[in-house]
Amino acid sequence: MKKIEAIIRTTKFEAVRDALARIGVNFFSLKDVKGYGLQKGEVHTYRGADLGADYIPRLQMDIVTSDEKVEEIMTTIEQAGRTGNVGDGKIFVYDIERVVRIRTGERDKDAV
Amino acid sequence: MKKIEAIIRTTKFEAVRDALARIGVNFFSLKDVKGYGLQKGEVHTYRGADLGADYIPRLQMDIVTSDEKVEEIMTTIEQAGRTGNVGDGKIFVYDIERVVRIRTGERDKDAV
Amino acid sequence: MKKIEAIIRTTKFEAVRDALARIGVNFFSLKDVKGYGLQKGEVHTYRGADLGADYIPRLQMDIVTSDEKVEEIMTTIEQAGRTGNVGDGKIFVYDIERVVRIRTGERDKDAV
Amino acid sequence: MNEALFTANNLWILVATILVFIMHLGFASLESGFVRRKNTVNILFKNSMIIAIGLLTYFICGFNLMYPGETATGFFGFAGFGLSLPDGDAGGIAYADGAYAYYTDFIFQAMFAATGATIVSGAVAERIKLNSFLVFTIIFVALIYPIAGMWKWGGGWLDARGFYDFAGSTLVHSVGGWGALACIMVLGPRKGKYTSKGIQAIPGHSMPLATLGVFLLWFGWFGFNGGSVLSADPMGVSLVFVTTSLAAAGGAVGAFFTSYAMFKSHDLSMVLNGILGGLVGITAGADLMSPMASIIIGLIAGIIIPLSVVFFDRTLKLDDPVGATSVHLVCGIWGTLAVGIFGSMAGGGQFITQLIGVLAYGVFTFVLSYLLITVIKAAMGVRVTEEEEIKGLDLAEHDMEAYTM
Amino acid sequence: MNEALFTANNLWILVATILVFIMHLGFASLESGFVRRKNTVNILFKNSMIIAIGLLTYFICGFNLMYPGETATGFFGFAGFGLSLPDGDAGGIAYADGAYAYYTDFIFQAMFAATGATIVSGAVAERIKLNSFLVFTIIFVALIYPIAGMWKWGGGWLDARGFYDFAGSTLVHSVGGWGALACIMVLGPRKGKYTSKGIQAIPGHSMPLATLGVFLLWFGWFGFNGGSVLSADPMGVSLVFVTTSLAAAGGAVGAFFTSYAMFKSHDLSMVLNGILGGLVGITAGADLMSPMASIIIGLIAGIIIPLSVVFFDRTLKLDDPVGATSVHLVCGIWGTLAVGIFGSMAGGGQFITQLIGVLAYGVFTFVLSYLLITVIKAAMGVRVTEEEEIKGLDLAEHDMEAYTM
Amino acid sequence: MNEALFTANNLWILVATILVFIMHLGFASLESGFVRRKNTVNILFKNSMIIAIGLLTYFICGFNLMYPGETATGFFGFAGFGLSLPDGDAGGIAYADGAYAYYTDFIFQAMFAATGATIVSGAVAERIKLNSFLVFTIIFVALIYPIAGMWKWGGGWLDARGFYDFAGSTLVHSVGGWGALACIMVLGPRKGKYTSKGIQAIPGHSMPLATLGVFLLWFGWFGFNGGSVLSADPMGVSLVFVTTSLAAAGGAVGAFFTSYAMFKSHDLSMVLNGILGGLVGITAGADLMSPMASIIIGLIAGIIIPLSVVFFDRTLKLDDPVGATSVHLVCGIWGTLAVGIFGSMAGGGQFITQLIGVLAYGVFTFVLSYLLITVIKAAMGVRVTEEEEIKGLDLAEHDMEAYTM
Ligand SMILES: Nc1ncnc2c1ncn2[C@@H]1O[C@H](COP(=O)(O)OP(=O)(O)O)[C@@H](O)[C@H]1O
Ligand SMILES: Nc1ncnc2c1ncn2[C@@H]1O[C@H](COP(=O)(O)OP(=O)(O)O)[C@@H](O)[C@H]1O
Ligand SMILES: Nc1ncnc2c1ncn2[C@@H]1O[C@H](COP(=O)(O)OP(=O)(O)O)[C@@H](O)[C@H]1O
Repeated sequence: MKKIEAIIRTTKFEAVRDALARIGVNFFSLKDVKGYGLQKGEVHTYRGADLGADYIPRLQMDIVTSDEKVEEIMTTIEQAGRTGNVGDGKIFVYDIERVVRIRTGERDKDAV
Repeated sequence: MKKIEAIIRTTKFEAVRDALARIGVNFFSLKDVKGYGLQKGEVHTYRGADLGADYIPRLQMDIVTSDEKVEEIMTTIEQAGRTGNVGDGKIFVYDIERVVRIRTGERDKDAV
Repeated sequence: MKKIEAIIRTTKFEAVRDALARIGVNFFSLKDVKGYGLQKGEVHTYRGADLGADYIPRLQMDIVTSDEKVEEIMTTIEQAGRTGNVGDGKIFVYDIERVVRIRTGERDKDAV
Repeated sequence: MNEALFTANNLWILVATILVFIMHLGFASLESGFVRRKNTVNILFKNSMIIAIGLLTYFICGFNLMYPGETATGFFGFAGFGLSLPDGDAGGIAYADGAYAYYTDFIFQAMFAATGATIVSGAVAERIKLNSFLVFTIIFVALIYPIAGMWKWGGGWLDARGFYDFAGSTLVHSVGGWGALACIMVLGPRKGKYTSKGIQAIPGHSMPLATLGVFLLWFGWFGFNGGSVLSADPMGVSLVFVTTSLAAAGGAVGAFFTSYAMFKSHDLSMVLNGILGGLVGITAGADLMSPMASIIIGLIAGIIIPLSVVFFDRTLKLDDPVGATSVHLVCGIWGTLAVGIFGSMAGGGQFITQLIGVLAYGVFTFVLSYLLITVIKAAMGVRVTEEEEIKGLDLAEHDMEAYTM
Repeated sequence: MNEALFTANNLWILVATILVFIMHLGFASLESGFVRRKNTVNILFKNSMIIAIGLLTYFICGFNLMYPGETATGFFGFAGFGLSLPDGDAGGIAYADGAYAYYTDFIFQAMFAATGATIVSGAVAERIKLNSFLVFTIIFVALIYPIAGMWKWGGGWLDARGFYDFAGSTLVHSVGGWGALACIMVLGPRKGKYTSKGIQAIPGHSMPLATLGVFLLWFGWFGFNGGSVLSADPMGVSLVFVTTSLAAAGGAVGAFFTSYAMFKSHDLSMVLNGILGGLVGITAGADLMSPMASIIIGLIAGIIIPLSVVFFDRTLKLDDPVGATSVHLVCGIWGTLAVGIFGSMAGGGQFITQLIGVLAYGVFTFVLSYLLITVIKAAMGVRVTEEEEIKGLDLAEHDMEAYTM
Repeated sequence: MNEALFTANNLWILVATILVFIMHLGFASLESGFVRRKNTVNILFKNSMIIAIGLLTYFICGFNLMYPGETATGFFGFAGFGLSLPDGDAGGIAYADGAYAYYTDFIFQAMFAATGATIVSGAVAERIKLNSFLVFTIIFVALIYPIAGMWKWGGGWLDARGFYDFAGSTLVHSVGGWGALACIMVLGPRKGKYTSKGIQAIPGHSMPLATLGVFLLWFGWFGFNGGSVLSADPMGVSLVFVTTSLAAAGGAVGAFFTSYAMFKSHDLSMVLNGILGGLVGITAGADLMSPMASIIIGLIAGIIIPLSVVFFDRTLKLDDPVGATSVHLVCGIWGTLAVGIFGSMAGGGQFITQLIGVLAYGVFTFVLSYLLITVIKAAMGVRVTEEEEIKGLDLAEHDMEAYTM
């Protein structure tokens, strides 16, 4: 089993969620993250002085899936989440050793 | 060493925390996550219209531990976190390669 | 490729960020976490009763990097993030199997 | 008429002016509580400008359009730009038979004027372009409101016909409500309100702000209705205080039961709207009603509120984030008609006259507002872009956020 | 008595009415600031209903129970349901010797009435069932408050005995405080307050709201005390303004030093409670005190506050989220007794009389409130379920949240 | 002078007192909205203490320093500690020729006094030590403000010279502004404001609070300016209401256009400051101006605001989180000079006199405040530690947070 961690634009969340649903991926966890990188956040003006964030607010989706689905999910997120501008984010894949579904106690493959 | 990532119900947090303390697990990190899955969030009514969240607020506990303790921790979380209803959450286990305790610089096993 | 997960003090964030920038690490994701451990949060008094948090607010930095940079990054965080008092936090290192840059579709090494 | 009585009378109208002024804070709070966090600065900004625009346009032309004095015909009159204080006692004790001075009259009426535009502000929230809204407001308070108001309060044709509207159920609230209705028809609903998945609730971001707003509006209403006695006459003002308060209480109770019956929960926003509905409802006849009649009028207004909100939302699919159409338009009509049903003027003939007034104001205000907002749409657009709407008007129009950490 | 003086007098009582009205917003803000975020809508909802219930029940029977006129005996009287405006001047200039009109009297007293129940509302916050609270409120303001009030203000036995309570340290504040005490004894503490790990603080969710509430209460107190002069008499009202303000200032300073000495930090909530304690303390004798005496009364009230809060919390283990028992009950008793110690009525005999009054009100109100809430508990329950308490009353009772993102 | 007129006149000054009181809530809200979340409790705490300190010190010595009566020389006088009510009618109808009673005079002036210190409070926010600030406040309101005030309102040398300041553009606002300027010069900017990366904006944490504050200030200003007529004279008070309102409206419009031209966005905080600037600007001559002149004075004040804010921030590098120096000092000077340019006293000679007054108050207040804060700095420190500043004053000084979840 693998865990896919995708850091995406907040504005692309709905597109990615819907694209994943179309390929049957309905389970994931979502977190707010602050993305630091070369691209800075927007600069605002308040009372004549500049106010810049050095990060961009982003969303991290965690999706645990069986090995065979990884490629499809990655491609789906890539396509749905892309704008082509700096700041589109990244996808990371990890190996997962074990999974448990708390409700039933099912383990590993059955639990995904 | 392993990292255990448990997605649990917010209402079960205290039970799980106390159960872990009883088996000597006192260190973990806690994050707020939004759980997307087949079970939707509660539907509320506001001014006569429906207001449904498509996610459930959940907590993610990250516990890094030595290989031998993994099974015990998993069972503990499972038991303390179970309600038997859809939405109880999941536990994932990862391999961790290295650990450092920042305060002392201790590494790996000593640092857990 | 590796993922470095560092749990640090909120007050040390700027020091760590700047130290990382000096060794050329500018990309990371930041999350708020609640750190549970033996060290409790500060105790406050409100209307004559005690108010203690059983956690400490902390920051988690996620840095994905190539294998060779891991050691340097770890040492940098360790040095910049250390106060020597209980509660300095920890660094964990995971293996990452795959990486994608959403914007370009570049994969793995090219995408880090 | 002695000087002391003149001083006491005039003092009351000045105090009432202050109370009506603070209704603008009430509107600002209520409306910002009922919108999303990302559009809060925008609402606050609009309400800060509305009161400024209202006062200035009323100074420039509004006052003399609404009270044209000898230049009045049945439908229109204009006594000239700016103010002109009558000399000596004619601007003081003799101006209104010892009830108030000339400048008191102006400032009290000016505070009223801006409330009409504020009503519109809530209904169009979260999607209208700031500049387009401001242009609408200027014309609405400078021209539409005072010209319409003149028909009754300025001694025009409806006054001659016996139409009665004590403090403005129709002249202020319905007029504002018709303007709001025209605008939301042209604007369309907020993105995400009517979707393929059904009608979505978009909850307001702060119930404390909304509650603060309603209490401040009630507070101000003592001046709105009480000041409309146009003197400090103890019998008159004390009766108006009683009827106004009891109607508000009745509105709360009516909305409490009706909304619970409809939604099986105690929706605070409905009780708040119910209080306002009761207040709007009593406004046309606050000086004519017995305490018991005022409770009934308020109760019915309170019952109307949830029904009307759902009707606009589900049946008409008109998106009104704060319920301005239900509170001000529907309860304003109800209150105006209630003058023909309850109280010392009740009677079939009066009811017909009230109905004529309601219709006349409805047609005039709605048509002109609809034209105005349509012209503005063509000339400069009325809606922010979809992207701006998602981002929120605070960042899009004001480059700032209402709250920071 | 001339018409102008009547008009000025009556105008002041009407303005005071508006000021007492806004105290309800003060209570709503203060209480919601002092509870957790998840119970905010509930507090706002309760306070919106209390004012409505207070006005309506006072109209139905409260006014005529409290001021039964000729039907009064020492302990009870009832002049009939509803209001009956005396004919002609008897309801106007002749009603109170030119001080205020009949309807003015009613509406001013009605605004007072609802404050008693509001005091209870804060103490029982975060755990009481909404409907049970509303039933308690109805009976409390419709019956307990006016019957008790009649003993003094309605010309009953305590009035005859020389008991003095100018504006209600006892009749309003202690009465509300006794009701609160009875309720929190029956209700029990909030879950998580007294745990095996010790006494836990449960901090309020918004200090700006709490501060807003206290300033609004002080603002309203100018009407509460100033209006209780029952005319616009310049000497009387101006003295009351001075004593009221200085006592509030004294309360702030007393609480500032005492709470710092006790807790080694500047707890804003204590200074806010201290201001209120000073206001409650001066209320019984606001017309009797010199400026200096009023500062001392306020200072002592301010010193009492942190001591009393800690006493209720730690010693009695009675959980009162907003400190209503300390502010209204304890400082209400203090203020009533202070009439026997300071000011123009001070003296041993008066002190005894004041004590008798304090005890009489204590026994009557506490026993009846205790019975009432116990009966309600048996009949319909008083506490939400543990699950609802954890979830918060906003979602449990109102299906909504106070704030959204 | 008859009793009824005395009662009406006195009533107005009492109502104005209440209105000036609520300005303290206005300041508390405005300032807390303009600071960061972590310093909110601190601002609320300071404002709660300022009003208490202001009232008490004005009772102890302020009133008799500012209005020393027969003991006055041109620059200083003192009629003794505490208050001494003149006997009989001399403290009542005869005290001010039937305009107000002795205690009314005191309490109205006492409410004014505390506003000066409140102005300072906002400018020094987010970094000053609580106790140091309180010591500054005590001396500022007990001595500096009343001694300076005496020069004009107490019949001192500037009054004799024909200087005019109707309600305090200089005596209250500039005096407070000079104190603020001295303090921020000694204190230095907030950490993170002027960095190697340039001048950083530090946005306020709550625009709803800030807006609430400005509306409450405007509300209170009806009492501040209107009460300064020092009777309920219908012509006088109604004119002041008109000029005050129109100047505020002008300020909003002036700031709207200027800030948009400068920043290309609609900065709400600038419009809010613009309204206040207009109000401060009209205060010196609110009884002298025509409606049109008051609009112009307000407009210019509104234009000044963004220019001045940027000037202090960028050019002088003086860090003032709420814009107190621009609003109170700069617009206070503008309003004082405007008396020589517009209205019934305009003229070259008057302009010079106004300038002399502005300079005299500037030198006196600035120098004394600078000395005072410097002495406090040496004696007890003025700034919290860097660590406390980062953590926030709420946790550092009050061990509590303004908001919890
Ligand atoms: N090496 C990394 N480690 C952790 N997070 C990263 C890394 N690189 C990028 N990210 C995350 O992804 C976000 C988007 O990356 P960015 O480089 O700005 O986009 P792009 O790939 O389009 O240039 C960053 O803000 C950060 O949150
Ligand atoms: N494959 C997955 N990947 C990531 N997170 C998951 C996955 N499956 C479940 N989760 C997380 O666990 C939560 C609970 O899962 P759910 O399926 O609702 O419970 P149950 O297992 O009782 O049916 C989800 O809301 C989501 O946050
Ligand atoms: N085994 C662990 N698993 C997960 N998180 C941990 C673990 N140990 C420590 N942490 C995180 O690191 C934080 C700091 O650890 P702590 O033990 O308090 O510091 P120190 O290592 O200096 O004693 C904890 O609050 C927790 O968030």
